[in-house]
Amino acid sequence: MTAKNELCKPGEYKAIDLLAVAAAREVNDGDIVFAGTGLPMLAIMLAQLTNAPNAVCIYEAGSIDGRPIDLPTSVGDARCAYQGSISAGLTESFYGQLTCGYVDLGFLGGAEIDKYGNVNTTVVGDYASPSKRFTGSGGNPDINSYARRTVFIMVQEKRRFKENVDYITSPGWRLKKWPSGEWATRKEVYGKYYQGGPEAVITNMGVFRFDEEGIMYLDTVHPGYTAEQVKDNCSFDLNISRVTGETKPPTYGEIELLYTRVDPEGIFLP
Amino acid sequence: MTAKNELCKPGEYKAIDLLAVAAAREVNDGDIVFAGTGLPMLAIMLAQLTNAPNAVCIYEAGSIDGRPIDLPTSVGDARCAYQGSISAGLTESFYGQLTCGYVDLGFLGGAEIDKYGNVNTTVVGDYASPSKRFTGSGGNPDINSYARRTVFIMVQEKRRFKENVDYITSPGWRLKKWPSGEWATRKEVYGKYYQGGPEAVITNMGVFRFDEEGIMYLDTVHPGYTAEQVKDNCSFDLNISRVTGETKPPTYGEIELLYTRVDPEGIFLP
Amino acid sequence: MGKIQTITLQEAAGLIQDGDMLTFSGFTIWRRPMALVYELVRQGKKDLHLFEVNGGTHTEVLAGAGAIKIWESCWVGHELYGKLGEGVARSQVENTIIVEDYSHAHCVARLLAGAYGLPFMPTPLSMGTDILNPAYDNLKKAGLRDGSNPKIPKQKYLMYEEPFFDKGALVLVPAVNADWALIYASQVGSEGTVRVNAQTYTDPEAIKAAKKVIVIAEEIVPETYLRDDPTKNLAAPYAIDYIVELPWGAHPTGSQGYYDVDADFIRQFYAASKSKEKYDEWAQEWIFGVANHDEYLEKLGVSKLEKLKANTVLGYSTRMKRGSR
Amino acid sequence: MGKIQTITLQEAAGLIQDGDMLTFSGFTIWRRPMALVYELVRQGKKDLHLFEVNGGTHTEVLAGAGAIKIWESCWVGHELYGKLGEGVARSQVENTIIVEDYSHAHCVARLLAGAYGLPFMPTPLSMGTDILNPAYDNLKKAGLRDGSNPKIPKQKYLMYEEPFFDKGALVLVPAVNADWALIYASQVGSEGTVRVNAQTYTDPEAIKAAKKVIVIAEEIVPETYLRDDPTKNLAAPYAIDYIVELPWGAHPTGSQGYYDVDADFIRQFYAASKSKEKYDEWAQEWIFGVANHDEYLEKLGVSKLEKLKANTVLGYSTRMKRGSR
Repeated sequence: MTAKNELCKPGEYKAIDLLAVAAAREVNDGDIVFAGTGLPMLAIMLAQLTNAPNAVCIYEAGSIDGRPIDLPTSVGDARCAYQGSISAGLTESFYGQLTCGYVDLGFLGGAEIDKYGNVNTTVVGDYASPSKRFTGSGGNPDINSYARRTVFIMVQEKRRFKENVDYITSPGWRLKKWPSGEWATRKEVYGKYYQGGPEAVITNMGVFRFDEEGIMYLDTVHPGYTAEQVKDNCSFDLNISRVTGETKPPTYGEIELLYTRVDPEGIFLP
Repeated sequence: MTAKNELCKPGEYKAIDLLAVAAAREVNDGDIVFAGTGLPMLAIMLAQLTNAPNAVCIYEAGSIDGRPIDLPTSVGDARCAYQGSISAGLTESFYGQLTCGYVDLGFLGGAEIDKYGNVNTTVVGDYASPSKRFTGSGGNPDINSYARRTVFIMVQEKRRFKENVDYITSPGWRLKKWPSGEWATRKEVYGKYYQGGPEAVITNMGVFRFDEEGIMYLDTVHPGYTAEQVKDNCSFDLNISRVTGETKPPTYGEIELLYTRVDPEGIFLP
Repeated sequence: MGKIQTITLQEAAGLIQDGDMLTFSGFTIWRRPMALVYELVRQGKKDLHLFEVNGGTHTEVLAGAGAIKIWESCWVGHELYGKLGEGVARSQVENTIIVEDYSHAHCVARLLAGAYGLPFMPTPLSMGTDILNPAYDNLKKAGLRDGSNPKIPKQKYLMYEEPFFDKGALVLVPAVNADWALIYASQVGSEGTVRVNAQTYTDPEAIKAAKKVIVIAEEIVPETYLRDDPTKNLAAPYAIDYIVELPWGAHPTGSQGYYDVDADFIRQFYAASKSKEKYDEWAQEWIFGVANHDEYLEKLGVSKLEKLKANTVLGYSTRMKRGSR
Repeated sequence: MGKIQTITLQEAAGLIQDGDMLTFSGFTIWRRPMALVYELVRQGKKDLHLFEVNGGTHTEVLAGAGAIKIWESCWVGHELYGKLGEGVARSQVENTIIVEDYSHAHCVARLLAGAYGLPFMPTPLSMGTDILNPAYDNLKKAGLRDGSNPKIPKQKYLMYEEPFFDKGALVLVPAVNADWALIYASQVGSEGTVRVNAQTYTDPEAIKAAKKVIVIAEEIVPETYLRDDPTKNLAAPYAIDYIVELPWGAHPTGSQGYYDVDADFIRQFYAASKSKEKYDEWAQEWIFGVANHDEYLEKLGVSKLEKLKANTVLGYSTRMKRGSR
């Protein structure tokens, strides 16, 4: 019999499992987390069962500190509100919770990201005549604007890790000062409204963080990959000089929780 | 036996009864009424039992369309919320109902009034060194700003009907344009936010309305008084040229409702 | 405002004029007034101006039908069951609709301002993003910010520095006051009090901000039942203009306490939404091919509806297969 | 924010420092944290800066004790049971406190801005009144709008013309973020979820806007009971810092579902509040003359408390004589 806190060996877990586990580990106990639809939900629920039992979750559609017993598939899902502390609406979640200042951690996804952590979920190509449109911003930029830390969960592909995103949907560490449009640091743009910003990006290949200049670097590489391979899957010149080692694989206990408690129905985990 | 719709004779009702009845008659059926504490509550409840069965009442503390079975003594009273359509708070009543634009009629009291319908409930004397302080504005000026019509219920005294009030707490028909302080009409001050303004003042001696210039005139005189007597109880030169006659006294039915249904406990009606 | 009228679905859709500005209840694929949206397509409405805090399946039904002229929002898709709003995306790429992008919180702020009778709301969110890029103001580019249309503000937003605390610039976004709020609600009292279960989304704000309000209600219930607990209600009777009683009126979107999202139906619609031809086939089958809502429900069938039905304690379906296990 | 601590009334009052800015739950004579206010007087707090959406009996207890330095609000009195705030009025006339007058809606707007993390809220209400007379800005006259105190905005208000719809000027009022919200709530869950019955007044906004929050709870109840219906709760556990469980903690103000306003008690206090000497006698009897809240309740006596107790269905007392009949 294997101990629950023992680490899985290569081949004993899927890429998505590690994605969820690595993301869950970014949650500090007691964090007030504002989570988006999809993998962020999986990660916060796992965190609550492991390293962050006192973390609470706010869902955009108005569920405050819900305690779902069935995995929600959308932040609007009735499942989010089960045993919630407050059930209200979006005015409460954005104004009454987010800009009110309660949120420690934003847990988000994204289609494309640049080295400053700017995320695009709006269009491919020139906005005036795009070649493709994504879903649009949703609450991604809002949560990312005001959480004290933001973690992105993304798929690692060369075309998704770009030198410049076609459209800055969600704010990273270098932004535009509107209406003039000059580039500025996030602190300059947000001034006294500055709360923090992107802290980590978790992909299927590694964990990325941001340096003092707000530039992304590779922190840990997932087992089975090399730093060079990760760099090859970025369009920008990824800094791999600060890699601290290999990402800790999931434990048997974490995998068990993921498949039996968090997503027993196989909604996100195939 | 007297018919319920027969008018009371002098001596068969008190001054406060007529005040309540005359005020109730200002309510149109279907009006959405925002009512202050005290006699306005009595009047709206009577109106709902007589001429305005479909009038609904909003109370400042957050009761929307309550149907009290016991007379509330304050707009914060739990009695206001009984069988309410919505029970919420002040953000709802001021923003979600009043500036949202639902309110037809503001039903208010006041300590002092001038000929333009400006009401003072703040101080006597110079604001910088007042000789007396009243309660302060409360929601009086807010309700009066945005209701399409406002009715004031007041005690008739020479010192209360003034040429100029010491402090404009609640806005009448001639106001100050701040920060400059120049006098202007209510329409100029409110611009596109203009909704209406003071329509009537009901006292223990008569019913007053406002002319095209926003100046108060006597409309009807309560039985037992003359127009001259009312004029003598005003500090300003009251226009009594437009008096249309005597205020209709209460009916036996109205008095019965007042004492048996509206205020059976004798809270406002001794 | 005024006396509430109980009308039919056909009458309700008939009130909407080509070119009107609409907003909706719900959130992505929850509590959308789908039956009314189908009827708008059936009646061939055109040139609609949509303001939505977020879009969803209903948006795509209208987009596919070519009924939308202006779409102001932040998001459109079908959650897990269709990752893009293909109809809106195609129309934007083909330049057949005007898309005006805001952030989700900006949209909430705009609707809240409209609800509160204010010309704007401030927000410090989503600063520094291309959402605020003046070159990307599509209504301005289309020449529609000249003040001639009172529903289109003269500016998309304004950066404003306040003098109270010198905190620096934040965003002011203009109010939205649509001609119509098309609302799906779970319960409406016999006199018109409105209640929904679980999260309220931006339903109260949509009701308050619109000039006229049509509610498609799952059921009409005794008014006193709703008034026994006024803390749980959304809107007073005088906030509503028209009511249509229509069980399953939100299908295929979900209605907490009544039924869950019909994932398969939305997946199929999503697949169809990827081309004009397939959309038309789909619409032929599910919109034009059924005479009315009753026929639509018959076509769905009892066994499907029973699977979607919510567990009365949990508020969502426990009989529906959701994942791969 | 952070882990909630359950503390005593004495400890709670001990957290408040002279000069701190306070705001309160409740409305005039309903749901005020009276026991805590008494304890503040017992501990001799001074120079308090009060921001109140509206004042009431608790304000007058503090005013009579000379504990208030700045009072920003719109109203003070005891409703039917005492028509003026005599203590505040006397202090203003004698120029021993600084009064800053706003309208009721302005106060709500200021607290809402504070709650929402905004520097200001717009409102079109109470324009043209002397509330906006720049000569009547008492904090400015006292030299306190120089920006040195972050809790005092540099301007009392601003008339602002927006560029979106050209609707003309409306009022912007600055946010309030007090050091402390002193809240009386009917129920607090074992993990900290807060619920009140009936109207919420501005309790949620007061909680959100303050830097730290102390809740005096009528009773602590199982957390799951409150979470069975999250639509009825006011605040999540992380919004609260300290809890004191204290039955009858709002007396003589009323608490819906628990007890009604003690009209006689307030009438007597109101009579006493008309002079410094009488106030001191009253305080000697009811504040300094009782060692703690238990002694205060004993002094009130069972028969009084039983009369005030709310009917459990109606939420207010049906045994109390309210009028002359």
